[in-house]
Amino acid sequence: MELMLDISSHDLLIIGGGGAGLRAAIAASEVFPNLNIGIVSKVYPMRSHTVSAEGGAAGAIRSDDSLDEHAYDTISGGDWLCDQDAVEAFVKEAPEELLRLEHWGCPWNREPDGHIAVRPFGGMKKMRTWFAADKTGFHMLHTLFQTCLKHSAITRYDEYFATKLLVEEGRVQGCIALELMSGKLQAITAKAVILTTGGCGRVFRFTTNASIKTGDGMSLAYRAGAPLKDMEFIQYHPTGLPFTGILITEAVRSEGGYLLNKDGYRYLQDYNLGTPQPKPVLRSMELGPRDRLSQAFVKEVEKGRAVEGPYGPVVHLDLRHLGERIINTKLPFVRELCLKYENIDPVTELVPVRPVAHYMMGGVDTDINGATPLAGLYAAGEVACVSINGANRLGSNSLPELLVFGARAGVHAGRFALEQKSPGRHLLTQALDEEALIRRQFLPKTGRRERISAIREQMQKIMEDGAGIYRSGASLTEAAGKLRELQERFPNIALDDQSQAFNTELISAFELSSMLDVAETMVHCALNRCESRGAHQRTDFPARNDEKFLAHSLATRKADGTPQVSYSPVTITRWPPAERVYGK
Amino acid sequence: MAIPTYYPPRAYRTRVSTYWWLRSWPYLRFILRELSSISVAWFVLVTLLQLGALHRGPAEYARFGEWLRSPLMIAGNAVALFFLLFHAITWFNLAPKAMAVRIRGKRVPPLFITVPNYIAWLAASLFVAFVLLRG
Amino acid sequence: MAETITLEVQRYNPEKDTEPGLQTYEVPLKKEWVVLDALNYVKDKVDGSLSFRWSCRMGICGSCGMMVNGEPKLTCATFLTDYAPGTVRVEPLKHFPVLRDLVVDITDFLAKLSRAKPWLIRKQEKPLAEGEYLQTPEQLDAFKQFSMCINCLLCYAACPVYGLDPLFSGPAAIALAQRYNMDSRDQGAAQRLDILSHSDGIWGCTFVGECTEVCPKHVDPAGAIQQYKLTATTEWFKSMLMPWRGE
Amino acid sequence: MGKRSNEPFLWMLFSVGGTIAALLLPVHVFLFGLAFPLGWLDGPGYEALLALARHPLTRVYLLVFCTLPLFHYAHRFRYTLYDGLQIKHLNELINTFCYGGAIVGTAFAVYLTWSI
Ligand SMILES: Cc1cc2nc3c(=O)[nH]c(=O)nc-3n(C[C@H](O)[C@H](O)[C@H](O)COP(=O)(O)OP(=O)(O)OC[C@H]3O[C@@H](n4cnc5c(N)ncnc54)[C@H](O)[C@@H]3O)c2cc1C
Ligand code: SF4
Ligand code: F3S
Ligand code: FES
Repeated sequence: MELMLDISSHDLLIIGGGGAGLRAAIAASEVFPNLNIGIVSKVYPMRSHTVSAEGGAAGAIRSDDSLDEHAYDTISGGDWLCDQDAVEAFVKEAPEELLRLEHWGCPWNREPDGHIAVRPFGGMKKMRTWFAADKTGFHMLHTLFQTCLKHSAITRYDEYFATKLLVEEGRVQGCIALELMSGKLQAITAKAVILTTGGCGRVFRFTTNASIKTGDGMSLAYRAGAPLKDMEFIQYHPTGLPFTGILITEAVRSEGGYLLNKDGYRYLQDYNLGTPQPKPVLRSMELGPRDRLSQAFVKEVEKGRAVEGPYGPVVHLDLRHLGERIINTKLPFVRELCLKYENIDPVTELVPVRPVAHYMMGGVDTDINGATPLAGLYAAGEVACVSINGANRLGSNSLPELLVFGARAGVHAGRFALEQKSPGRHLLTQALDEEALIRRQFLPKTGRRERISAIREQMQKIMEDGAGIYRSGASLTEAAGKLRELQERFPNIALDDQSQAFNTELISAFELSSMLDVAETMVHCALNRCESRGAHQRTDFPARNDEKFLAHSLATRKADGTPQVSYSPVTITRWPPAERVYGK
Repeated sequence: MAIPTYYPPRAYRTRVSTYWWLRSWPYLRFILRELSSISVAWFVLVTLLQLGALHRGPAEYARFGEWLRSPLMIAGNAVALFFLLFHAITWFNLAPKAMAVRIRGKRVPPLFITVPNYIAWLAASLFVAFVLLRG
Repeated sequence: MAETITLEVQRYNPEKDTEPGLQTYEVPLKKEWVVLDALNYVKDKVDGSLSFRWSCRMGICGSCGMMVNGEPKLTCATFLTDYAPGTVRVEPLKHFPVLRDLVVDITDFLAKLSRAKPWLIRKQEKPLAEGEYLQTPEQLDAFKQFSMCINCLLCYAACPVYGLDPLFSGPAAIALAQRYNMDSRDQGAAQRLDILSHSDGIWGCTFVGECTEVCPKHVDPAGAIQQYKLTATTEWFKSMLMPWRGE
Repeated sequence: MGKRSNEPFLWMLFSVGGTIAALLLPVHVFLFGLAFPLGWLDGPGYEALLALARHPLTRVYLLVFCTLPLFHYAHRFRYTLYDGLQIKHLNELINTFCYGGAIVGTAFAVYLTWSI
């Protein structure tokens, strides 16, 4: 295999073509029409993971709602780890952004009189979730992508994989990307870079996340010297299908689905979640909060009362008593998903479910405008941590987040770019170095034995066992050690594929190396946070400790490659920390 | 939106075979449907010849009648009838796809377009038969 | 149920091969496995050099379209058990240039999509402060179906006209143009008409109808195209009868 | 695009012709092509038929019947040749053959329905 090198240059470079990336590109292009913009994406933009979001996007618009209420729901939902100035900006701009998407053609559901319709959503006290049937993310992403097509100042690099950020004179000035189609390396210089590469759910074995969510952007920033914030907070969804990780929505439980253990027993009654009734009761049993349900599952497994499935322990979601008619009218998409992607018919069969990793609250540390501490580098979307999600994200907050902070990052990075001089002279050397490195690291034909999939599977198991729903000092220390071993084994991976055109195995290798970085920061941040807060539950420190840990963790990369964890304060404006109360 | 140039790798292009329509039943059905147009032209031609014969007097017309009775013509017309029925059925069944009729904002169900089509077909056929057989 | 199933996969490496060939793999046969899982099994455990696209594994991102036993399918929604016993033949989507193994070049589609102007066109943009463009559920329903396209391109693989004439705009691009034309908020129908009403546009379609048959999202591109033909014809007559109406 | 193609016009002829062909041709073929020649049914005699053909309404009917379906045929067959035999590059020849045929047929039909 022989790599080639090509160079191009833009004012503003966006890495990631999902919701956040496209929104940033359009914002920059509209505000600064002269700006020359590039978007790099490892998949065609409309394939990005935003496409999978189903439920909806929150933005307060109804007269009985207020921005403060949305802010409070978000902050209490996030267990007071949110930066409140960011939340205030977020709730204010979310409705505007959603409306802007309407003006671009997004097919939001409507009231009979033609106004936007909103629905209730978990953790939100008022109805404020905008939706486009049960394919909200899909419609948002396609609207953004199609709108993007009319902007001639935006150059797309579709199916280019960013492998490295170019940093010179303490400033990020572009990236190196591998063109999948040809195997050619492209050095793309820019006066400012925005990372919008999405989350990293694939670090875990069972996840709702698409195969592309491997934390590449987090690793790119981390290696370039930017800190990763609050990496210990990973949201689990209690009812995912095992093996595929396909999400079974909460609506199933609202309609009256039961969760059963291997004895057919509604085990939630043993976990302080109320007494079983035949009909669903709000805030009790199956309708308890997401994290509590996920935690009960773990306990049930520990007691040996879960069902052993081919892909590990599961419990059963029982819908059979609802009958075919209810399932068809109220939950058609759930039945379709089960039938089409799992070969299970919930009308007659029990559906195996388990908690699955769903969303990354942490990410690249940014301020309210998307700027990271590293000059010239911005981030937005799931890759970033602004932070409005704190220790636990509320459902339907992340789609508006990518619009609001995508747009903010686009405008601010655009303005920054206009103030910069042309890129430095040594970038080309860096590009050549990267080429040599890739060649050395991945492409010799002999003397290597590790398989990518083997290391990946071990990493996922380590993370599940050591840094899952419950963690402890012991489990995390063990995980950290094992991850280090994997980091050391990584250079020995052998690629079956030595060719240039569309070498997806090479991409998998890059992705694995990103995931190892991200996993390490997660484990170290979790180890250092000796308290339980939101999605981070330590069995050895079961209580929240505001005195010591009302703070963001920041992981930076040390010279030896391991993370260094420090803390920065949480911004509190109007809502002092309080008890997180459910269902009152 | 501009797309940067790339080194084009050697992509493999397949050519569609000349007999692509033999590859699957839906394609074959399609080509048969399209070939029904020959039957259309054929019978219009027969009708024109018939009118010509009618124009040129009883003797010519009798000879034309004779020709119609020849086994070859019977066979040809039987085939034509088959294709024309095929044409009519596919035509009426596809009509609702081509016309998205909306009444008060709701799309009219396909049967509401197909059924009147079939009724019209029946009525037209009966009318033609009635006019010709009345005598 | 048998323990394994045979997978016949088309391989093509542009750096080595002059034309594609088939390679056979034995993979475990499991009830919940789709064709994509079998491919991933091969990639992870047997042969890492097998290349294909996938992402969401829930039928929404549109990356995993391939020919399965000769039919265009989303491989993340096609169960192995439907083909057992027997072999499953997996090939790249028909009618597109093959870049590598199961990966095809779709740049042509993206160019066509842009040309169809799939964005909302307004004569006069309304300021955000004035709120949303009102749209009743019925008006939404008028174009909703055409907005469900995931760009998986199964329809292009099914359409013989596209296979024969790569210049043909093709089902999905036209359906998406129609999606905006039918949107009560849009005022750009005239701009799209010029682009689509020519011989490489809607008039290339001979209503084979297979595009609609294979569409996993029930978009009905065949219907969209025929409806567009009707509109284009009406417009043509209007412009012939009333040339002064002008552009 | 500038000048628009005349495809819409041809397509309209195709559609209307197709509908007429679907509505009327089967019964005609059945009666004149099979039932009368085979003696299943008694068709009208020469005089009766001539009288019928001279009726003004019948003239119009025949004119429509013998022209529009020809354009339906021309359009459809043109594409069948393009796609089925992959000879789109010969399109000038095909167009002349198909539409030329339909025009000659139309002229013939006009002459006959007029003069009969
Ligand atoms: C099943 C599911 C349902 C959800 N439902 C909801 C919901 O109802 N409401 C809600 O608010 N949120 C929901 N979420 C969360 C939300 O969808 C995501 O947080 C959000 O879409 C992330 O968008 P993004 O733009 O940050 O990243 P993505 O959409 O993931 O885009 C990432 C982009 O980066 C590119 N990229 C990544 N790495 C590289 C690289 N190395 N080089 C080049 N390009 C790269 C990718 O190609 C892609 O274009 C859901 C999530 C899941 C998994
Ligand atoms: S129209 Fe259907 S088959 Fe074609 S690309 Fe869209 S979703 Fe896929
Ligand atoms: S298959 Fe092709 S010919 Fe038309 S109806 Fe569909 S686009
Ligand atoms: S993997 Fe996304 S559609 Fe199949």
